[in-house]
Amino acid sequence: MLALKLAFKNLLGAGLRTWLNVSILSFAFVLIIFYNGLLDGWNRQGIKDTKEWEIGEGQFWHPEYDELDPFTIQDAHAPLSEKIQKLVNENKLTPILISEATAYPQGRMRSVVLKGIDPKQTISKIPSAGLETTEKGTFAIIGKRMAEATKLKEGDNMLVRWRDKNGTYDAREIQIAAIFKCNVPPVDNGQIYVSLDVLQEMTNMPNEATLLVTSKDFEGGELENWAFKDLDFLLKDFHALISAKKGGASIMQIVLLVLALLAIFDTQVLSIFRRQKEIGTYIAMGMTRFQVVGIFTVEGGAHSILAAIVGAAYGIPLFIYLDKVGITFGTPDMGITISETIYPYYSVQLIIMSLLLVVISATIVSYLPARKISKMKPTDALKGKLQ
Amino acid sequence: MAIIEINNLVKKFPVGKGFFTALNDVNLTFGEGEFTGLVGPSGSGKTTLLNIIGSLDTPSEGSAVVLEKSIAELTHKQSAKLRNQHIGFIFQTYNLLPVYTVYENVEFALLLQNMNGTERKKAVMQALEWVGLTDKIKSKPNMLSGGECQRVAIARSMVKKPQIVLADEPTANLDSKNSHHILQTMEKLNEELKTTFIFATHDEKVMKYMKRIISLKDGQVDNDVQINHSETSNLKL
Amino acid sequence: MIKFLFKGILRDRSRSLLPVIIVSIGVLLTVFLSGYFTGVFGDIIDINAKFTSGHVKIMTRVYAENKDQVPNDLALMEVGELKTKLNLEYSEMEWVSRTHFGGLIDVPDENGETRAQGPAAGRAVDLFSPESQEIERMNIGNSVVKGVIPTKSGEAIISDDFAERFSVNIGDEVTLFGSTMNGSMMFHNFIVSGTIRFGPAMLDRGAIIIDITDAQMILDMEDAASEVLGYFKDGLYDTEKAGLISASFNEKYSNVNDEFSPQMFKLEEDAGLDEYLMLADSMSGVMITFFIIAMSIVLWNTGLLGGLRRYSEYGIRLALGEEKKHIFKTIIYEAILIGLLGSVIGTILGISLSYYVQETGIDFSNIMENTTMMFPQVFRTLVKPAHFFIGFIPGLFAVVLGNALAGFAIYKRKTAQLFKELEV
Amino acid sequence: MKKNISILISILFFTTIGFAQTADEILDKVDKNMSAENRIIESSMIIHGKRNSRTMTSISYSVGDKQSFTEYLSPAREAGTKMLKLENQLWIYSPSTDRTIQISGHMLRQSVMGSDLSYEDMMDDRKLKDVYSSTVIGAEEIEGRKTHVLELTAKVENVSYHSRKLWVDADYFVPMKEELFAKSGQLLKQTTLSNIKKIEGRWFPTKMVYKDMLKQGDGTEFIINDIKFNQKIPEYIFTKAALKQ
Repeated sequence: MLALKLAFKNLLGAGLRTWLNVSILSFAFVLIIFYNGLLDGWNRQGIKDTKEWEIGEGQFWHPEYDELDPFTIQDAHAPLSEKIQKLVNENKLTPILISEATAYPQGRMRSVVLKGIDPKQTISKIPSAGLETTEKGTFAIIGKRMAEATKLKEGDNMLVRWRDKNGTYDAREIQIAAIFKCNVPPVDNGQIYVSLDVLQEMTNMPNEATLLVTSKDFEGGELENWAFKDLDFLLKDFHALISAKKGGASIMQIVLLVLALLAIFDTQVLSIFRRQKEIGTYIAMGMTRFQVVGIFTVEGGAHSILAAIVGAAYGIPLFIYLDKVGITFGTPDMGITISETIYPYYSVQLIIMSLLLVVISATIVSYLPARKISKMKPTDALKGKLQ
Repeated sequence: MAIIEINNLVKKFPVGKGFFTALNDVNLTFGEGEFTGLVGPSGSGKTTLLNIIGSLDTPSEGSAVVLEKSIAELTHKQSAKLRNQHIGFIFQTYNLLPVYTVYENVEFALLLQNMNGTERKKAVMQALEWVGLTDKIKSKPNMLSGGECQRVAIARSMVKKPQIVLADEPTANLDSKNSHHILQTMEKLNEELKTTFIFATHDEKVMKYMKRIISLKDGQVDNDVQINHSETSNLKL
Repeated sequence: MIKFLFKGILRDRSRSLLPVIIVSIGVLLTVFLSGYFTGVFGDIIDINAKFTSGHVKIMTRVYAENKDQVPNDLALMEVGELKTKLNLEYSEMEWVSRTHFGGLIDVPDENGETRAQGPAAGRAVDLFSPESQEIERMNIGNSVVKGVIPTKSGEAIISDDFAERFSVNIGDEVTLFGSTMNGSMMFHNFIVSGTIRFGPAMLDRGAIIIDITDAQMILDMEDAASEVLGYFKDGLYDTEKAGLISASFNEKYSNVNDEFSPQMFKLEEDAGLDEYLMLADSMSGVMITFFIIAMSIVLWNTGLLGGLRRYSEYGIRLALGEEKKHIFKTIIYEAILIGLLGSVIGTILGISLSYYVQETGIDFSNIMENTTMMFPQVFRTLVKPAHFFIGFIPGLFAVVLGNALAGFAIYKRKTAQLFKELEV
Repeated sequence: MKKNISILISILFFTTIGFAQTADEILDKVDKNMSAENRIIESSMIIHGKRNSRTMTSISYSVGDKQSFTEYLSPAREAGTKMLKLENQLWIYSPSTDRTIQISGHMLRQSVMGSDLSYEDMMDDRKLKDVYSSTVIGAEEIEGRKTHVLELTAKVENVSYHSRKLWVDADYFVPMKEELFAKSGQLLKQTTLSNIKKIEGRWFPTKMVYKDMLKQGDGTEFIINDIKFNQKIPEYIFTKAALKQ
């Protein structure tokens, strides 16, 4: 406690130099938290969006289904059992039927995936309600990316050819009822959504589905003949991306920290050089060298505490502001789930970890030059003779 | 009873490839309540002797026993404890801690002893009373004159009521009026508290106050005289 | 005078070495981090460029329209001539051809009959030419899981997932079955020289990589390629230059009425990354600016400290009759020397480190759990010309500024006071 | 190639000469013309690509509608490639790799060598009569020849094309044109048959043009250079071992 008190006295006594160091360190501190917060925010939003749009609280797949292998789609469908139907009616599951198809927008040819979705479902954010219509014809909704890729507008027609359960070709004009905007590329790219019963009729697969999306109300449990894919599985690539981004961020953090620590180190070296007499005096007054090293170490390390305070002073308002307005990234189509606007998320854990990181490293870097003190001869120190 | 016993003390410093002998076969004894000056020209070994007595340095040969402790055999911790509890230092350049107030500078010595708050406050105020600086407790060293700084330094060294105070050229940076003031303060404390004062000085003004003067020359004791001028000093008080 | 000061700096290590080291480190960090930011924010762009879109990409007009079908019958022809022209007219870029192909990878049993089979998503790139940078560019080397990259005709590297799933071992022979550019049936046996995992499951599914010469042979694509990609020789994407080049190329060689005429696309047109590109540019710009400011403060501080620590020396010099103004001048000169020295050393080290990391990347795959993403697993810097001088801002200017501020203190103090400090 | 042949065969099988007016009778007559116990056909297939056209020649042996074996003769790239179809399995052998590859599952739906036919088209060898119920819906004139127009609608489930329209030459009882439709009625493919010749007492179209109507291009031509019926074809030819010979 004494050492800490002395440290702050000394630091504040040093004036400008201290504040320079503190400002750099606080900058590193705020930036580290900000960047990680940004990634956490992205992560949370990405997961939230993916869950809301695509995967719910996990999906049940037909055992044959493999989302990466379009060839499996042909065989991956099964009728909904009574139990499942009941869960669907309770809004705990929503079935999706998938069929491969070829679309001929503007005379070109393009492989697409037809997805049948219940217009009444509320589990996915896909605006399936737009498929509910009394008009004659087959209506579909597509995402913005798909619309751009196929140059289709609302109201446009497109010929789609597919094969039904038995492999019989069928083709018809499908009208785009609506175009939706979604942050989750797999929900958009190459996907055409039609009403579930329409696709069931088109493919001659009454009451069948390829996968079932669970809602928050789903209590868990197995469904016979369906394979449950949990969130970890479904979000694997996304998690990997985020953890990779964090890896990338760690370099930045290290460099920023090194920068700030460089300033502290430099200050320490000089203050030990300039304050030899003070060191001698401490010893003359009966402090052990170890105690003196301690004072200087704590003094250097205390930069980090001041930095945390200063950082908090401008960081907290900044973070609150950013949390309100978010950070807009435009709408990059990177094949990655990323919101147009990311709201950074600062967890207590993140803040504590960053604080610890900064404090511990600042203390270590302060200790290094302070070790020199223990080798000083007090008589020389008193004279200020050391070089 | 002797509180400092120095026998055949030799101190050598490496210089280039050889040695410089700062102290050569010094034999001295100091008793309780002494008010002694070490005099001699620059380089005669005064500061070295003080440093050894203060356990800031160690003998090359011979022994220095301070308060029954052999300086040569003390660990860092023990010597720190010795200084902290029993020895006060006063320096030519005061060596006050610049970022602390007068009060804090004095208090510092007691903080190291873990003295409790009320006692500490009492002791600090008392020490500042001794040196007549109770009105400046909130000042920082850079707001004080040289004499005032040195008085803070005296208060700092005395606040823990040490048995020995070692003063290295305490008046070298002071004008004559301030020098006298300082010396009178120390003389008074010497008498009241029976603290042993050892000065290293070549200041004539200081010598006038000394009760014993030891002359050093080339690291050896040249002369060691007891002086009785109590009348004059009493007059000056 | 400078020579005299220089001697002083060199001889008095405590005064020169530490500041120079600190300035060097500071400059190094500045240069490195600038490169790093450019690299990290550009990673998606960069990966896209390297893997798919090039900095610019030439396809036939009709191939471009149908590119998701991998329609090799619509591939570019007379690629040799095209590349010769490109090398001549757009020599600032390196031109490489690549071919994509589909088909089946068929794994035989001991009778040479189908044991297992899966769809192939093939890429043919220049693996064999000694001057080819494709392996590097596509990060093939680092993505190899088992075995090695093909070194001779008839070897292929296949998806590790595929190999695992169908227990294909290194050295096994698999048959690639597909169709040639002309639509003929194509069969070719390849020795599996290694297995690869890029990361994203989409990329790895059915991946097979062969040399472009093998592809030309087996796909009947002599002098033809799906696409010709252009990469700026310095490795850095410059959207303006790419725009100019593609405009000029299309003006000359592309014909709206000839669907087989080549058409050049710049990166963001091909990859749909316009907005991200802008974003990445501004993000890295902001980060670098912040960082330079921070580094300047640090080094300014260093300069300030360097000046402060020499008060007693100034005292002596004043005593010797040197003028304050002259002392101040020498402080500045020394600062310039130290700043220059530190900046040069730091820049050299920083650029070297950046180049090293640009070439090899910092591989996080070992310390990150769950890493399956190809790109951010290995972090790279990107060295741009600006990085050669960027370090001088904190390294030179900030150091001089700090020293100057410290030097002003000399004016503030009375000669006598400085003098006193010298008798310590 | 083989699939082309299969399609061809399937069409051929079901067209026989006859004078009856009912659809079944017409189909029977068509069958008599087109199908045989066994057959050896030498043919050329011309695939019109976007850029160029390619001709492949092959010889194919078939017995009944379950077994067929095709060897490609040219161009050089394809020469020696053999294809064996047994029931609904298909193998391709390539001499350059000495490998026998089974074509299965989803691969069967892929277009064969850029042609307008899929492997599956080639594979489907069921008789039209077994799969479709037919009605005569009229008479039309095509290139100056009178034809019966038949509409065929699938009566079983696992067919690729829900319905077909068949134009049968009223004199020769050989199909001249066929259209394949999706369930919705969308036209998907079209076949035209011509160059009808009399071979071993039957009328037989020696040129067929297949066209995927949703795809751009000029379609795929299939020309019979030589056809022999009722030949002795050794059994071993329809084994996987024969592929390697």
